[in-house]
Amino acid sequence: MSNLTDITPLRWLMRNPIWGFVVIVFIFFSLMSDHFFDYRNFQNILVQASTIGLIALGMTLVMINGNIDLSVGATLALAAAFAVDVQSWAMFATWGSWQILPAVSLALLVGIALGAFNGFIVWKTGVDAFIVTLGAMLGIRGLVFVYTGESSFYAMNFAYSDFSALSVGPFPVLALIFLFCTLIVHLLLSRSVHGRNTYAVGGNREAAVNAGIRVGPHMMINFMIIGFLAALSGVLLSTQMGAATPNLGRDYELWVITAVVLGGTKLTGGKGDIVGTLGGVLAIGILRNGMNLMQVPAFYVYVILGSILIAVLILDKRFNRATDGGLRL
Amino acid sequence: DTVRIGITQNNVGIDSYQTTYEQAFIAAADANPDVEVIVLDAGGDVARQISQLQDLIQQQVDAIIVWPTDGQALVPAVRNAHNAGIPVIVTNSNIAEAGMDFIAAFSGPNNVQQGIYSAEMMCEALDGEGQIVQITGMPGYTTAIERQQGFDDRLAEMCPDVVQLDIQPGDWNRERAQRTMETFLTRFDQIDGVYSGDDNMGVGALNAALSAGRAEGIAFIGATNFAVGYDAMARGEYWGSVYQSPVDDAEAALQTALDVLAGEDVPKLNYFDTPKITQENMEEFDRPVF
Amino acid sequence: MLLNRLKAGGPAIAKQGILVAFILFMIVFSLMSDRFMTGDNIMSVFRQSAIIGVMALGVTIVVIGGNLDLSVGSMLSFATVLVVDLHDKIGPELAIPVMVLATLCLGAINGFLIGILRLNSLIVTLGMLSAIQGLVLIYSGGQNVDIADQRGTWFAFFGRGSVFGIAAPILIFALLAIVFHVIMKTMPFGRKVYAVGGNPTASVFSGIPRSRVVFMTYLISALCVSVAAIILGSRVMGSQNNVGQGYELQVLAAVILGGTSLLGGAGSILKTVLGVLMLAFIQNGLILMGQPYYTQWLVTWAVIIVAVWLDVAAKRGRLFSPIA
Amino acid sequence: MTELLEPALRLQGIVKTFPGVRALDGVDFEVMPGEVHALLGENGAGKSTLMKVLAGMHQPDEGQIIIAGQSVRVTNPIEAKAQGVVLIHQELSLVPEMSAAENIYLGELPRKAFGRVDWRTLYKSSNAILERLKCNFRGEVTVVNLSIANQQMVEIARALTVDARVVVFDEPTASLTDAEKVVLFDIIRDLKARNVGIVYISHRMDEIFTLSDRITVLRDGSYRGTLTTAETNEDEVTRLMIGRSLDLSRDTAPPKLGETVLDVRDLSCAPLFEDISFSVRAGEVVGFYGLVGAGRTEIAETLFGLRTADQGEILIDGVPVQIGSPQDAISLGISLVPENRKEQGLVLSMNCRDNMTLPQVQKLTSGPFVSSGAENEIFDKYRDKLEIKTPSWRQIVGVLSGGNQQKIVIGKWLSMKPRVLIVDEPTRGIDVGSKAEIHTLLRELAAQGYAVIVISSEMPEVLRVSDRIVAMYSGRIMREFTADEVTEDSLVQAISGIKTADAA
Ligand SMILES: Nc1ncnc2c1ncn2[C@@H]1O[C@H](COP(=O)(O)OP(=O)(O)OP(=O)(O)O)[C@@H](O)[C@H]1O
Ligand SMILES: Nc1ncnc2c1ncn2[C@@H]1O[C@H](COP(=O)(O)OP(=O)(O)OP(=O)(O)O)[C@@H](O)[C@H]1O
Ligand SMILES: [Mg+2]
Ligand SMILES: [Mg+2]
Repeated sequence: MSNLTDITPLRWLMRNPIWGFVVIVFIFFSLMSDHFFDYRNFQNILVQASTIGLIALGMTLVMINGNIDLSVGATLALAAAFAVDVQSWAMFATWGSWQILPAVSLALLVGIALGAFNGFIVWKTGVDAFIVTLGAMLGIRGLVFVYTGESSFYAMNFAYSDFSALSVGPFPVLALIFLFCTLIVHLLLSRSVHGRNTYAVGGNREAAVNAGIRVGPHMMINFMIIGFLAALSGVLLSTQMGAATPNLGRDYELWVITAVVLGGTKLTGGKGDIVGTLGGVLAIGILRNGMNLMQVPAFYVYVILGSILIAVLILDKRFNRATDGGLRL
Repeated sequence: DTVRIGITQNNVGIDSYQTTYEQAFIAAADANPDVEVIVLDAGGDVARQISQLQDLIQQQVDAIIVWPTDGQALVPAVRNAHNAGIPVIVTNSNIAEAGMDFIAAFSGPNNVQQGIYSAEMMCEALDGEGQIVQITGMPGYTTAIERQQGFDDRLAEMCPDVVQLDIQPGDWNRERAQRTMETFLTRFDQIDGVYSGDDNMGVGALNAALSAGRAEGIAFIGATNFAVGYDAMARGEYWGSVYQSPVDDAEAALQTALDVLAGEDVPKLNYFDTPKITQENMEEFDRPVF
Repeated sequence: MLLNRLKAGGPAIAKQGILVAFILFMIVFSLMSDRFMTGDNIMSVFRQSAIIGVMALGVTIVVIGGNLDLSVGSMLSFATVLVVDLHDKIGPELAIPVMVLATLCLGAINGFLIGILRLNSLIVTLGMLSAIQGLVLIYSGGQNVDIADQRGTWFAFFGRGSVFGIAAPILIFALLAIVFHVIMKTMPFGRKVYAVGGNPTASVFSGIPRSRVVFMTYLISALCVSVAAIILGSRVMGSQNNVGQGYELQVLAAVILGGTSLLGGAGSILKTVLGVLMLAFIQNGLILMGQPYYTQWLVTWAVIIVAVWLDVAAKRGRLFSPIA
Repeated sequence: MTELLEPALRLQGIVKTFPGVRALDGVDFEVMPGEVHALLGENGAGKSTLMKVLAGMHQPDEGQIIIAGQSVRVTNPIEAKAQGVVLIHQELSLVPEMSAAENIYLGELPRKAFGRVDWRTLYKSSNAILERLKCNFRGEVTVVNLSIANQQMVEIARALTVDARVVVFDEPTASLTDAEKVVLFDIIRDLKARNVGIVYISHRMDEIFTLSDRITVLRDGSYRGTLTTAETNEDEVTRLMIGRSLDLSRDTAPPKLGETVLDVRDLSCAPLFEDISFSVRAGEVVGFYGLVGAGRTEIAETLFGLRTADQGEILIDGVPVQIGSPQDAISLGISLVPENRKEQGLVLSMNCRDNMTLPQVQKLTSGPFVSSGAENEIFDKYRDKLEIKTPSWRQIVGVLSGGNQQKIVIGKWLSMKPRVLIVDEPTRGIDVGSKAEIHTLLRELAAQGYAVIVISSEMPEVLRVSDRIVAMYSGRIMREFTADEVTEDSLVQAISGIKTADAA
């Protein structure tokens, strides 16, 4: 943000080691797999990364705020269920493909509402967001099962699932939506008053209160944004499947948090950016895709992903020494 | 010349069945010099399975075998493969009705039929009368849903005097099933039969009943005969199950794919036989390897 | 009435938001099901909660020390698979110590990365969660493991045995809870964990070996996991590769319900026991009422929020958060 | 000065209670336009609380706020600002990862369309303010990279963002250097000339008497009276504040010096400090004086095993020692009362007793258990000795007032019975009464045979307690003075880096 002028590419890379890592795995898989370096594969990577990626954008805001949201996977599933189910409601029977519109709108509203609910609880009760959303993660999943009655919904209308196959020139629509949202959230965070206040609230909540920032509603807005993005991600995922399943999005919260932290956002708040998050999302996407292409046995995939996560953390520590002024603490 | 076949499985490692399936599949492929396989695992996540299908399409394999994490949600992805000219063989649990047009063939057991078998065994064990409980697999997964469906429908039809007291999930987890059964035992003074979505959970339920000293009067019926279930049957504690061999399952899938690629006229649905196994006829079967 | 008391600072009991929530909740359940408050049922719930409970004791100590441990779930899978598999290979008397040592090694890795290298505990243990899950699968080749002779082994005692009519898992859980409570409240080590969790910098300035203390908390957590694995392996007489999957969140939920602050420096072992029991009673009570599993999840959602809210409200002396 | 004007602000009968504490008990207070009104009181008297009520951060239980003749309700800081009331906080209230400019305008960043930040206006106006404050940094820098003093200046810059009616400074000089103090006082006089009412809170009497027009004294949350500065003196104010006079004389009895306990030779830790040599004898108080950033704290930290020196030797009782950790230092009999009590000194969530016995908890055992009796004994002894005001040992340290917290830290290290006691800024933010007590205590300790090192940025403090004074500038020792030879002028010269012929 400040002193942009004296940042050399090397120094930038030191501060964002994740992008160095992205480059390394990119080169590695290009050399190791015949199928990796291919623009259609890049499309795949972007589309696949968009699911986690969209939520990660919202998580970046929430985490810079000093909060966390563990309920995103369940929110995604509920939104997907609404997006698919509402299309077949009798009242929209005559709408043709327009029936998709109220369905998607309702799904997104559900996401926003759940986010608002989480945010409101965090604001009013003062209970830690980790706890509130840990509860919500269970509860919203329960709602999914209540709503779907355990089974999957599928879209009668193939127009819905064809949407995911659309592309504009060489770019798949899903990837474009993701990149567009990335740009918007990036601008929001770095240029808007709300975005700057996000850093303020996370960096020093007391100072933010003292400065008259209405911390409660502010946090609630960020929870609504992540609710919206999780729902959007669910809608897009359901277009890829033409269906919604009740177990959709299990464990996604952990992957999202991983991507965001890999991107340099601090769990304690006040620090992080979208550029880093994008790097974290791509790193995971490329690793997943590359390991598929290289046929790494499933059992080893767990070990490799876990170890890389820790390795990146160690690298980050090396480059960004904690600011304890050389004190041995 | 060699054919390249990609397979994406449901969730290897979650239980021995799937692991044994994978090993048998790789062994069968290795035995055939003309086959090269790409083995992937979706870890139970539909979205990841869809990505894997995309990756396989992008690698232009000759055929794709898929063990659906969810029969409904995979339809568009299977359709993509179909449109890309790659034949798709569905294995183990079937894809939804809407996707049948896009697959070359299905090979696997019939989970609904298995539920029906279990219901029939239950009626037989209880002489058409009694109170039972059911412990299902992980909620929301096709195999669990289909078995429950087959069981519930057939039970109601065949012996309406058998009352189902409650149905709770055991998540394919023996300890979880054991806990659920313990609570059932507290709640119901009279339990005559237990149906579990697989033997792993069935043995958990049996454990609970044994500890409570109430195993004597209860008929335990499961599905997917596991070695522990087989042994319990041999001890006379376990009434019956459905015998399903992952090795047959895997070999059938590979063979179906090869037949499709060879241009043979393959029927859409290829069920392999999953017979009832009970204390009486168990000698006819080998002890499961898992 | 409760609220007025809360506002007034109130009697000691009102400060114990969790205890109040627990009692309210037990009363409601007793009214809803006549099987609930029976000796058998209570014993059964105690026994069932021992596995999660023992793990929660260790995690409570980690959390008081200012960190998190999400790796306990796959560590439990690891330990259970190992002890059950080795049981038939080298006998229980060797299998148990080998498994405990191996599990402690995993704890030591956590402790090294978090205590000594000072990496973020959430992410490290998340990475370990995944890596250990892989290790288990590689070790077992993805196969279930079972103990062949289920009747003849003394290993059965830990999960199925009893002493004076009290089930062994309950005894083990109770014993560990008391031991750790005593350690945390009355021994120098406990004091140090609270200090390090409360303010790591000030602890170092007071000559407390912060790295070593954090390292030890992870060893304790691993030790608890290995005890839980013995109970689990013995109770089930077999193991799956993913037995512990999802346990990390249940354990954490129990610790949080017990009022332990995620910020570190505050919390109590005995209240964690309350949290564990509360979660177990929710599951049990709702099944007794014949509710489907998703109702459990919804109720758990509400209970977690309300109970922790009461606790937080009692501590700050007002119901709603003062932030605007 | 007190012309017959409408007061800029008036507080009437303000009552504010916190659970268990009646922080303000019917306080009246007023500020005239163009007046500097000092607010005085012991630690915990309620000064900050009163100002927070004024700034909308706390709602009073009773009483009213009258601004320009109108009774107003301020429910949040933005409303207060809109009324022209600006509060400069006692504790730094900055967001470390944001730029100075954003911090100055925190909560009311200039906007363009679509909620975008108007960066150009932001930087332009904040740089103008920083220039007015003669700061040598610009609005673009990130706050973490600023020194504590400069961070304080950013905090102060907030006062200049609006046309204020009343500006409250809550202990603004606690971490400013003399040069910046001069600028601050100029700013205050400038505001005053523009008819702004100023509330000035400080524990430093000299500042109060140079700056203020009137003085209001609080004690235990209640109003004690208002004095006109020109018509009163320090003694009267002190008596109003603490109920007695202070004996500020120094005991002149020559110290009974023992052997050399601590001997430091050519210790370096570049670039923080270099070639540091000094020694301390039993029974002696050595003062370290210098500007903030002179490297004194770092020397203390090195002696306490928290930093590794590049070179040099440390001798205790003439024996060279290696100090690799605080545990080593403690076992050698070194104690350090750190500079920042909240971050380094105390575990705020722990109770008073446990904090005090923390370094020796491993030893205070009977069997494997911590001995409650032994702990209470230590706590009771130092509570009485240091006159710590707390209802019981169970009280959480975080809710004590600053002075009492500091005494807990001092008690903690005294109870270790150290050979060498190092105290770093022992009286920062502490009221005059407690300060005098701490000074007396340090003298007594020396008399009992301790070797004491006092690091301080306050000249009167160093002059009052030290037998010898080491003057530091920029990581080096400039000169050593004995108590007899030191003069204020020579000391100021030494710490400003001006070498004199007879430098040490
Ligand atoms: N938020 C709070 N909750 C509870 N008690 C509080 C709170 N804020 C202040 N107090 C108490 O109110 C009293 C007055 O505190 P205040 O901070 O106003 O003192 P002060 O005069 O500014 O002291 P100092 O000179 O040390 O800054 C103290 O006893 C303090 O412990
Ligand atoms: N350039 C700087 N950037 C950030 N913080 C600084 C800087 N210089 C000094 N400080 C902070 O100011 C405080 C005092 O500085 P330091 O310890 O270096 O000098 P000192 O001589 O001990 O000063 P004093 O004891 O008077 O505070 C420390 O807490 C340190 O963190
Ligand atoms: Mg104050
Ligand atoms: Mg200092």
